[in-house]
Amino acid sequence: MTWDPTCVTEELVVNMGPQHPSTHGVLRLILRLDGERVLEVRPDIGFLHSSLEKIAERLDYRQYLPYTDRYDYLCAMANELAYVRAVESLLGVEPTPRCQWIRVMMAEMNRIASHLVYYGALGMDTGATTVFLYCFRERERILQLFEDASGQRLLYHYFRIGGLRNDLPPGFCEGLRSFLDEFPRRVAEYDALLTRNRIFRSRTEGVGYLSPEAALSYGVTGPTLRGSGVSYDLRRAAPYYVYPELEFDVPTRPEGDVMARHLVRQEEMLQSVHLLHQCLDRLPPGEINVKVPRKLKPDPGEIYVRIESPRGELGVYLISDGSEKPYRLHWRAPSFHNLQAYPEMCQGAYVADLVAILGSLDIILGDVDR
Amino acid sequence: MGLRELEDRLRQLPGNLPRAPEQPLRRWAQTHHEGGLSVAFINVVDKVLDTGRACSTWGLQFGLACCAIEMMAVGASRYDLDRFGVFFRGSPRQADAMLVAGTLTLKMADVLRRLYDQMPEPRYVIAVGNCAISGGRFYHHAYSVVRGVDRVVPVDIYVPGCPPRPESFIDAIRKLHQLMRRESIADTIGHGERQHEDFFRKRELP
Amino acid sequence: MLSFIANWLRDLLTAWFQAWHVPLVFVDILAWIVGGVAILILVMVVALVFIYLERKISGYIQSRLGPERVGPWGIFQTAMDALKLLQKEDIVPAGADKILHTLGPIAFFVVGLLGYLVIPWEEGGTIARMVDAHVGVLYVLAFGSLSVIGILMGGWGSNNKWSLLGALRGAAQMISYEVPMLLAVVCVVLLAGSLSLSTIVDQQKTLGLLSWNLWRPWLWLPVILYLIAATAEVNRTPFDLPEAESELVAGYHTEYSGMKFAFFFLAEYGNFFLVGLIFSVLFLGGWSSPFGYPDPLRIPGVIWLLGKATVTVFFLMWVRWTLPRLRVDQLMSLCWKVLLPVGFLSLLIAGTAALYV
Amino acid sequence: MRKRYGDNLWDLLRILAAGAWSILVGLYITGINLIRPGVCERYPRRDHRPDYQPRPGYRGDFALLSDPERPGGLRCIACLQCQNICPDQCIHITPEGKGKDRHPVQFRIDTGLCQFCWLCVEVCPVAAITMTPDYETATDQPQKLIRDLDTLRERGRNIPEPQRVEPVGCVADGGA
Repeated sequence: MTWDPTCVTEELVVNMGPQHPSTHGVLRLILRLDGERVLEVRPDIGFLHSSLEKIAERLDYRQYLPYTDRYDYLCAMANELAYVRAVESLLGVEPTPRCQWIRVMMAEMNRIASHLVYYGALGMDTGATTVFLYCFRERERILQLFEDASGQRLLYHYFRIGGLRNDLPPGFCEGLRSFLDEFPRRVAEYDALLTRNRIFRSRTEGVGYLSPEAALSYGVTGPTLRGSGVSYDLRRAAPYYVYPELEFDVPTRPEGDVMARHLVRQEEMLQSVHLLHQCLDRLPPGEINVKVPRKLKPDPGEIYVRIESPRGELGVYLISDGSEKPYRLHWRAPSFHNLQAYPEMCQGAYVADLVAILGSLDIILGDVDR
Repeated sequence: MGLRELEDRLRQLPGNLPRAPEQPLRRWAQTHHEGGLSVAFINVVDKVLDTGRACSTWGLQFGLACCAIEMMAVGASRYDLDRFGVFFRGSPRQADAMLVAGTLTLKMADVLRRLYDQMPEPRYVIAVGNCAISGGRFYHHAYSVVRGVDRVVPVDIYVPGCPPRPESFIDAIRKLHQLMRRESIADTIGHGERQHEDFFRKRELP
Repeated sequence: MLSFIANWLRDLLTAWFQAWHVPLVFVDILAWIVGGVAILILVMVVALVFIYLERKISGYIQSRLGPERVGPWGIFQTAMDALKLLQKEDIVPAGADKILHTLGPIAFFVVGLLGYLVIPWEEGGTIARMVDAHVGVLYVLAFGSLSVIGILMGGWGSNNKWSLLGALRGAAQMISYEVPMLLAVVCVVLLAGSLSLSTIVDQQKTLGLLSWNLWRPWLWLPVILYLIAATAEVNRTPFDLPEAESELVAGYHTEYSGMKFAFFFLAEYGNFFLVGLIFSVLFLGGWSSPFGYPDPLRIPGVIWLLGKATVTVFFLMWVRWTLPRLRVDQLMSLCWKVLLPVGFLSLLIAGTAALYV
Repeated sequence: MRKRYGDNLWDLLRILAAGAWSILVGLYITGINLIRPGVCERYPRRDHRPDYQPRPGYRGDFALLSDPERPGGLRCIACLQCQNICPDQCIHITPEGKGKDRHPVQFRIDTGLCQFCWLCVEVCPVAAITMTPDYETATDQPQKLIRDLDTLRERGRNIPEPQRVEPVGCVADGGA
């Protein structure tokens, strides 16, 4: 057979999303493919832009609180925590110790729940469907506890400015303890089923490399940054509430690939279990609510409050003009910044890697688009 | 294009255009065979085909926002939609019911419409959660959210909740099955597009 | 049992045809038609049953329940799925090649059926007996590799980029994995000294369970090789790249709706079961009873064969719901860098064994 | 530079063996889950697992608590606080009467608009409005999602006390 000079190869431009089984919501990726190789990825965002920041300017501080849940719906407690902390700092209110402990507990539980969704979704993206269902099985137990406490399964609206909706219900701590006792065993199971699996390892090791310098310059935070070897965790770097009193590790991996980020998240789940054990052991009695005025009118000023959400540095920038409504509210969205590094990670990847890398970023489109 | 214009445009998409109900099969049966036996035959066929549809409803995986997470939870071990013969397909060509779970923004609206158009008849839409029903919490405040997916596609079942419990999800699917069992093949065959007001007048939940 | 029915039918027909002075050639033709229809029905039923089993087994593995609402334990679920797919609108996308789009699923389905013709259902119970006597193994492999044409037609004809990617992946994968599969089968053929599937079964029937090919150490490599290659041939996880749901929406059948999709779906499970059947023929003693020959339990051979194939299929389903998916380059390097050398090695071992054991 | 597998024979064999072992471990895990009892709740079957019901505090459909001694038979004093705080503006009340006799003649809640945030229940000074753990509310007509006064009254008739989660805390040594 001779080489036919009229036969040329063509680049294929494919539109991945906004409805695609593994874009984790409504992200659109414009791919330029050379066969199975990816030449260029361009994310197109904004399909879930629900004007959450503008809404804050139309509602008063208390009314906006339920909207924070809808912002990054996998870790509603973390969003509430960030917003409530911002408003309380503006008001100059300090929550009671018990309230602080419970808030930390809730945030950590939500971290586990969120990471479980990540874990399952990455399994799903690489083709291991079963892990996804196992993760959701364990996640249901956390959701049940959340439902006991707050009356909702996903979007809790549990925190209030100056306190909480209610104290922990009876049976909550027992339920949590039994979950915590069992959970590490389950993590070991996922570890053996997915992480140690040779196929999964070959799918993830050395794929989607992100150098620490690039990560820092893109403003990547959270487990994605720690997977690149930068030990930066706001619970350690800028501790809030009771985190200084708790002992935990900040898991870091130097490899910077999908597997490193995966292992960081897996280790973080176990660290959260460790933190929750400490919280349960040291939960103080007492009041949960501080008296706040009926009409919230913080003094004019601005504040930036940041916490470590499961996805990274979640910041709230709040300006008050002295009225009942915020003058401006801005979310520093971790997923948005993490997604910026995505095209760089996809250099020379295959189509299949694309999905795995996106899974390892653990983006939430509600967080990206706001 | 301003918000008003865009919304008006969405309202005029073919999903909401009135169209006379066609029943070619039943009309044929009534005119050519003097009713009676052939209508009875159509009724039996209806029963069989309705059972087929109602027992196997494949959903289109169309998660938009928070409700999509609950949708995954319904498919997962504790609730298990597969018990009802529902499982999710990635391609709209193989789906029967589109479960619109989450906030539909203006940017996403024509994608939703296109996906709906890609689904083969007979097709159904379930609006899951208040964002999909009416825009929900964004109805009064947001500038970028479609106030209800029924402005873009005809909706069969509305599931209120923010997000709805997985049980109410399953409840919605069972109600959709009830609707399917009330349908007649004479209603569905020959329709390029169902008109949804007429459609609802024909069959209602008890 | 099968041959009993067949012989009875043949005798009856022969008697009638002789009475009516019809050339006896027509008896054979009629028998072929009956056999073909029987196979068609069998494949349809088997595919439906195995889709149901797959959903049930995956359900239990994932601590769910699987279908349970249609009929007792949901056994009519897949029948209902078929009933529903029958009444769905059949969409041919704009810009699609209409002929290829229609022919794709049909080709895939028909090619899947043809493999069943040479399976020895029980002693002397092969439909295409003459084919099997000469080139049974070759025939199965040849038609197994033809099924890629259906996938390619469907994927190319859909005018969809995901379908195209899926189809090309499928072509590359199925053609590559033919080679290790062939090597694995050739090892068995070397030892049996025959290309006939019936003969291969005959050699494993004497001592029942003990005389299965599975227990011969020099055939262990081919067993593994065959299982891997066959999984890749029927596009199942970890080799389900052509229809990788998380990457290519639904792969080569992204654009298919209604009955055409059902054909793809049915043929996929038909092929899957065929793989189980051939595995049990080659390594598990086919229709022969595991308790010796003749069967002390007097269970018809076809039941044993179906049972053995079901066990194989169950194992492959279990694998499917455990493992993640390979990537394209890994798939290829696994085939050409690992399986191929291992295949030659096993050929060497089997050849040596054939000489000296 | 990372090593690719296949670089040398010994590595290749080791990786193959480890890979095969990891696959066997995976099969073992899915195998034991195959045998383990499932966690499915089989929702419409109420007999199967009675505790599938939502927890008492679940924020489901609305109800207005009744008080036979007041005009209109409701606790509600139509103070419009819930209407004002509702971020979704899904509550519409038409009040009637003055002073102690003030009561709603129309009370509409659009559950197709509400985000079930519980703010209206919290703000109510007489604990008249509440949410029930009622969730089977899917319907085929959006109009049916609007709850009017009669529906709300009917729903609240069976609820004797306002459903508030009791503040029973668990503490480090005592409750936990």
